[in-house]
Amino acid sequence: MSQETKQASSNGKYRVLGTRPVRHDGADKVTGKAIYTADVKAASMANGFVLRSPHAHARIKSIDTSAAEALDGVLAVMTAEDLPDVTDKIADLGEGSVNLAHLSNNVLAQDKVLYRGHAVAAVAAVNVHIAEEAANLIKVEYETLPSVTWVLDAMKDDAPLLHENLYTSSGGEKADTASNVGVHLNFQQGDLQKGFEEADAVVEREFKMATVHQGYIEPHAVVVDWNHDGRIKVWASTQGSFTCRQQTAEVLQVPLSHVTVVPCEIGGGFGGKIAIYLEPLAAVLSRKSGRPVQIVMRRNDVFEATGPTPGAFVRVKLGATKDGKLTAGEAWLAYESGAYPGGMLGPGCMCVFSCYDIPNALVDGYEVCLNKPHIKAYRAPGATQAAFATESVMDELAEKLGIDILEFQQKNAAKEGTRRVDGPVYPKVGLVECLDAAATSDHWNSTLEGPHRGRGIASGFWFGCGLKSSVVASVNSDGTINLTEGSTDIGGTRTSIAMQMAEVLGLDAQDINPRVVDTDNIGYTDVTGGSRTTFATGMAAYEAGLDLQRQMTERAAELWDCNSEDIQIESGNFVSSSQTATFKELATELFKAGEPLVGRATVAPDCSTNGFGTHIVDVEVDMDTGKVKILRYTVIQDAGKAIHPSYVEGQLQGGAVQGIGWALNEEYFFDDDGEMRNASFLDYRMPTAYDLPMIDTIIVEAENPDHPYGVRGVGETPIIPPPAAIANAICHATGVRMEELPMSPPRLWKAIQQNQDGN
Amino acid sequence: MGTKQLVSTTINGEPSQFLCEARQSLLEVLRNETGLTGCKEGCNNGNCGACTVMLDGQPVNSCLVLGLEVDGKEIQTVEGIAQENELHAVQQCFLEGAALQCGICTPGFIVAAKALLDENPLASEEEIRFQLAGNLCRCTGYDKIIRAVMEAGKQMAETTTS
Amino acid sequence: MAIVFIPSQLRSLTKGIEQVQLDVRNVRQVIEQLEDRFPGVRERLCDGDDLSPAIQVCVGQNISTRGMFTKIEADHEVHFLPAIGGG
Amino acid sequence: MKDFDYCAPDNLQAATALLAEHGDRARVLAGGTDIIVQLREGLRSADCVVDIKNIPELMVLDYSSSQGLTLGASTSCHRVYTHAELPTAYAALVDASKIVGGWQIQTRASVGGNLCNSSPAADTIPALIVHQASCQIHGPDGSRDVPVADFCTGPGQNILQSGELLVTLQLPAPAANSSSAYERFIPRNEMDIAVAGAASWIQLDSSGETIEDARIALAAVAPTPVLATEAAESLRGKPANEESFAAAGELAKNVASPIDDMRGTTEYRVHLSSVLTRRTLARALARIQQGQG
Repeated sequence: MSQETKQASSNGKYRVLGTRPVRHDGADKVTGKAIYTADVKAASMANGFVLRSPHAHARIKSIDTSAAEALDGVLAVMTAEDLPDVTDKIADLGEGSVNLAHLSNNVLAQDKVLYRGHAVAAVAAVNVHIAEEAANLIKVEYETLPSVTWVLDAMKDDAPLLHENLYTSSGGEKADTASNVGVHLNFQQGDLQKGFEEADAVVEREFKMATVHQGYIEPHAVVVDWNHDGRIKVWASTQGSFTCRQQTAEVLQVPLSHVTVVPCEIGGGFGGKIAIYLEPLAAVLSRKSGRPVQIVMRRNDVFEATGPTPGAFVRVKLGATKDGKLTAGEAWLAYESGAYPGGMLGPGCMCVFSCYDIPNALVDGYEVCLNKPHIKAYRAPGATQAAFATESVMDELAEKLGIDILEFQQKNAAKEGTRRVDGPVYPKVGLVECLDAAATSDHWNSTLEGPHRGRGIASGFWFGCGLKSSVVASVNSDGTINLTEGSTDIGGTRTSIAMQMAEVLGLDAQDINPRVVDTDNIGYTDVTGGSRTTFATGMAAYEAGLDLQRQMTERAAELWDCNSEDIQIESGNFVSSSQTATFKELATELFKAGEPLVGRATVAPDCSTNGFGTHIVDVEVDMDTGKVKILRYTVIQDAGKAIHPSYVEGQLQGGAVQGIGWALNEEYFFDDDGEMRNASFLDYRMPTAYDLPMIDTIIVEAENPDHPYGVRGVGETPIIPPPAAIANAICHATGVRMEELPMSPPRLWKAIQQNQDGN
Repeated sequence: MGTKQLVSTTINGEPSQFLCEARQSLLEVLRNETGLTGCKEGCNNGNCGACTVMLDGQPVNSCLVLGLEVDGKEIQTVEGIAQENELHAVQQCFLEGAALQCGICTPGFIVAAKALLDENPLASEEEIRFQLAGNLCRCTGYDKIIRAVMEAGKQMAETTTS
Repeated sequence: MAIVFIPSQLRSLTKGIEQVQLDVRNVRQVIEQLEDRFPGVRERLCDGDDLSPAIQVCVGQNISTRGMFTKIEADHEVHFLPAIGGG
Repeated sequence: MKDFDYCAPDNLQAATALLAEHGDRARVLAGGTDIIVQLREGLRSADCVVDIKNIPELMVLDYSSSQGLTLGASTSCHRVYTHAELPTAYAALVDASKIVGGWQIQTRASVGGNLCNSSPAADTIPALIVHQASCQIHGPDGSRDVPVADFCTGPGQNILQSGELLVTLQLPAPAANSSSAYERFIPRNEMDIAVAGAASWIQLDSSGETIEDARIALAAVAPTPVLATEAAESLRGKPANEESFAAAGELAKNVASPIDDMRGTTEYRVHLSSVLTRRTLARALARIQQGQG
């Protein structure tokens, strides 16, 4: 087994932060008691099934549901006609926004289906088998249309047009002819021509990346009860109960206060469980049948109709002087957005050069509709594709200049004061610290021997956001606390949030009882996404702790007959000249002496948490088959402050392994008719335990000035460097520089053959 | 509608009877007829292991077993692994080792890992990775799962030898 | 005075000017003053009375969630960036 | 999925009677790891599913070094690879049984079921072929024996007639100085369908230096598993070394006529058939030399 995991900084100044308590919801999850949405059972609950398009692009000429309605056991059947007609309204979902007409259309196709798997009708029956039988009795007449599934093809003038009314927006200026290109972005900095003239070496390459899926193990699921008083209760598998509530209400055109979303335990999301798919269907079926309706997506439908994240084409050109200073960078990106406009091009363009100080730069980006599911976020959405290109070119440029790649990165690393090509200047960030930690790591300093083995390194950046969070802390008579919050817990955030409240109040993590509650029982809270939950909801928990201390100080002053100014808080204890009490002691006293104590806080921090990471990987390539073995892997990342190191490590390891899957095997494989041929876990090929070594982690702690404990978001950055790090390692093992993801065995073997023929 | 037949079986040591149609999988009847929702549906075609249960002492994907097949057989699910007031070593090590994030794959891993360690508590990292390849996890990258299983095996070996 | 950076795709409206110094207290005033000097800017950046959902504003070093109401201090930089959806 | 009748007869006659009665509307359920998925996904349909795991003959696993192996058609892969003697007696079959799906699949999936599913990519079929296994088939008109090599007729198709049931597989006793190996290529290390597969069996002469006899069979490079006869014959009398194995690998390509699909290109699969042939021959030799022959 490989080396034990390390944590860079000491933990001296905290009692609770940096320790590794057992998560509050842990026992439920190892005994099978935790309730996920598919586990919800409501009285007389019916089961739904969704009929989906067998075509990638077609006009719906007619839908005949009569045979389905006639089947014994069927309770309700619906088509798009049962959904209200929503205007071209944009709904702000906190993290990102969505065009409601597109959202409604994606939930259930109206006149056209835009991808294979696009929902066209839904059935509720007494059990799921009858619902499926009934759905198969629905007759849909299609007029098939030509389809397109590769981004560069979809940009051509003669490409099949998905939306007759889509006009390219260039910085808000609309094009005058319709096309599949929804957005054109452009960033410029300095003087590009001058920059390349100053360069002693220039490298330019083009890269292709396949569409990939988030791959959460829990299929999308929902239970909806449309009550007879018009109130709608939704049990959902969602990253954000409030955004789920808003989308559901907007698509159904009902008031927000009529919809309650109960966030169940959620079996993974990674960005793919922010948009709604099934909620309005189950709702309408519930209204029509008068029963609660549960719908659980089939796995192949999860692949064919949800997610994925963009396939892309990226060209990157970098120039540097012989002493290793980058002088210019140029990038051209084309990202697919799937069936509808609105994808991940923005962050792709903002991240393509975000790790480096590049004085002269030009970034041009295009976002393109084609016949695939509408693109969704996937862990640092858009950044991985961009980094694959840039970090590959960086490695090649370092080779060309004869400079060590790590030294080359260190020379040009973004730091406080560096201006990104999209404009903003970085505050204190931790890339330099990550690179220094890499330089001194056991891994980087170990020797790698043996034939066809190579080592690669790459870095990545993700913004991490703040957004809105609310928490309420009710103090019990024994001084323990019930902490209610709105952030769905996908990976241990109940605990990382509770620990921040425990720290400020001088309590233990187990003294706090964190509960994720429904949208009727807590203030607005944005999605568990954008690497924000431990940062922002944790900040709210800290603030709620301060709120309690303020209230208790006032009350203690009465109790102790002194001025509240004379009471100091020292490591959670309340101290006056004559008295000292711990939080628990004082809370117990105050419970006897009057009003119950309830603390609250809402936050909306305006900042990015700026997460940088650097990955090192050793590979061995089977030259006969093109198969890559990961021999050793180390993730180095700036966490600002690791609240619960085990779960920080878990984020780094999990993200890295998703990146490894993306690099080596994962891809949407389409046939000529736009049908996905590998819509199963068997053929989509996510990594299994047997494909991997241990994933070492080094947590760097360059404190975030915008958080009381210095926390940075960590969830997303770890998926960014792996494809480039692995590509660089493969190049050093074989001499072949891969320009396409995934670097699957047939593809790598072919490239090795061509390279050998070339020599 | 399909006709239902009575199935008599033993689940987690207790005699249990349920009615089911021929087309219903063991996964479906465990979840819908007996209320044991600990086994999860991840793919419903045998590729993810989230629905792993023990059938007559062998791990199976319950989505690939018909409910009617288990008449007269013994089933153990994740709900039957903990003792009255004590978690099994595998469960405890998963908690202490932070070997779960979203937790949807955890029941399948717990059942498969226990089965593996009951046969071979001191299995090597390589053996554990091979034996658990039928259980997919998308959150953890497996590192902490493998460490937790190895630690649990160590503890199980100690308690059996002492 | 705050330094407002003109997005490259709007520089056709500013005759190539890349940044302007404005005496402003919030983003709404930025939009108003830009529109006065460079007619057409508002339409490109805004959707009705709000910033366009495709746009987020960065003031100083912080991406803001407060849109038009975002406060601006002297010497702050103001950037208009594409909106982001995260995972 | 549509509902169906489920029957679990406890004797051959009852089973074949049911199969005859329902004809192609009947489906046999052994481990269920293929048929349940196919029924659920609408790739096959049935009015009657006949569970054959209660029939004693189909659950036997009877081995003796003199008589060879009698393997009931429903015996699980797990029972095969956990058997004390089979790993040395029938190494290729054990190699293959170990990698049919994951552990949870192997406890249910049977070698007979893998054969009757008749996928071109089936892992156990090339192994059965190089072990010269034969099928004992029971039907309305009595029993017949057919070599496994002649069993499959196309993707998902085989020689079983309506009402017929595969009862046992008979593997002849292992010959002296011989061993075998099966390897497949998959992009992952487990849980995958073979892009290509090869089973090799070799027997050395008394000197232990020269190849006396060899058999090679390939998976996933043709509509059915195929014998690479030319490649195998080329080894007779040759020294047992990498050079001979590489030459045989090249000849093995001649029987490969694979399709292009998401699992691999034609060119790649043809190439893999030589690589896997070479590697399995080398592994079989190593096993003989380690006294596992």
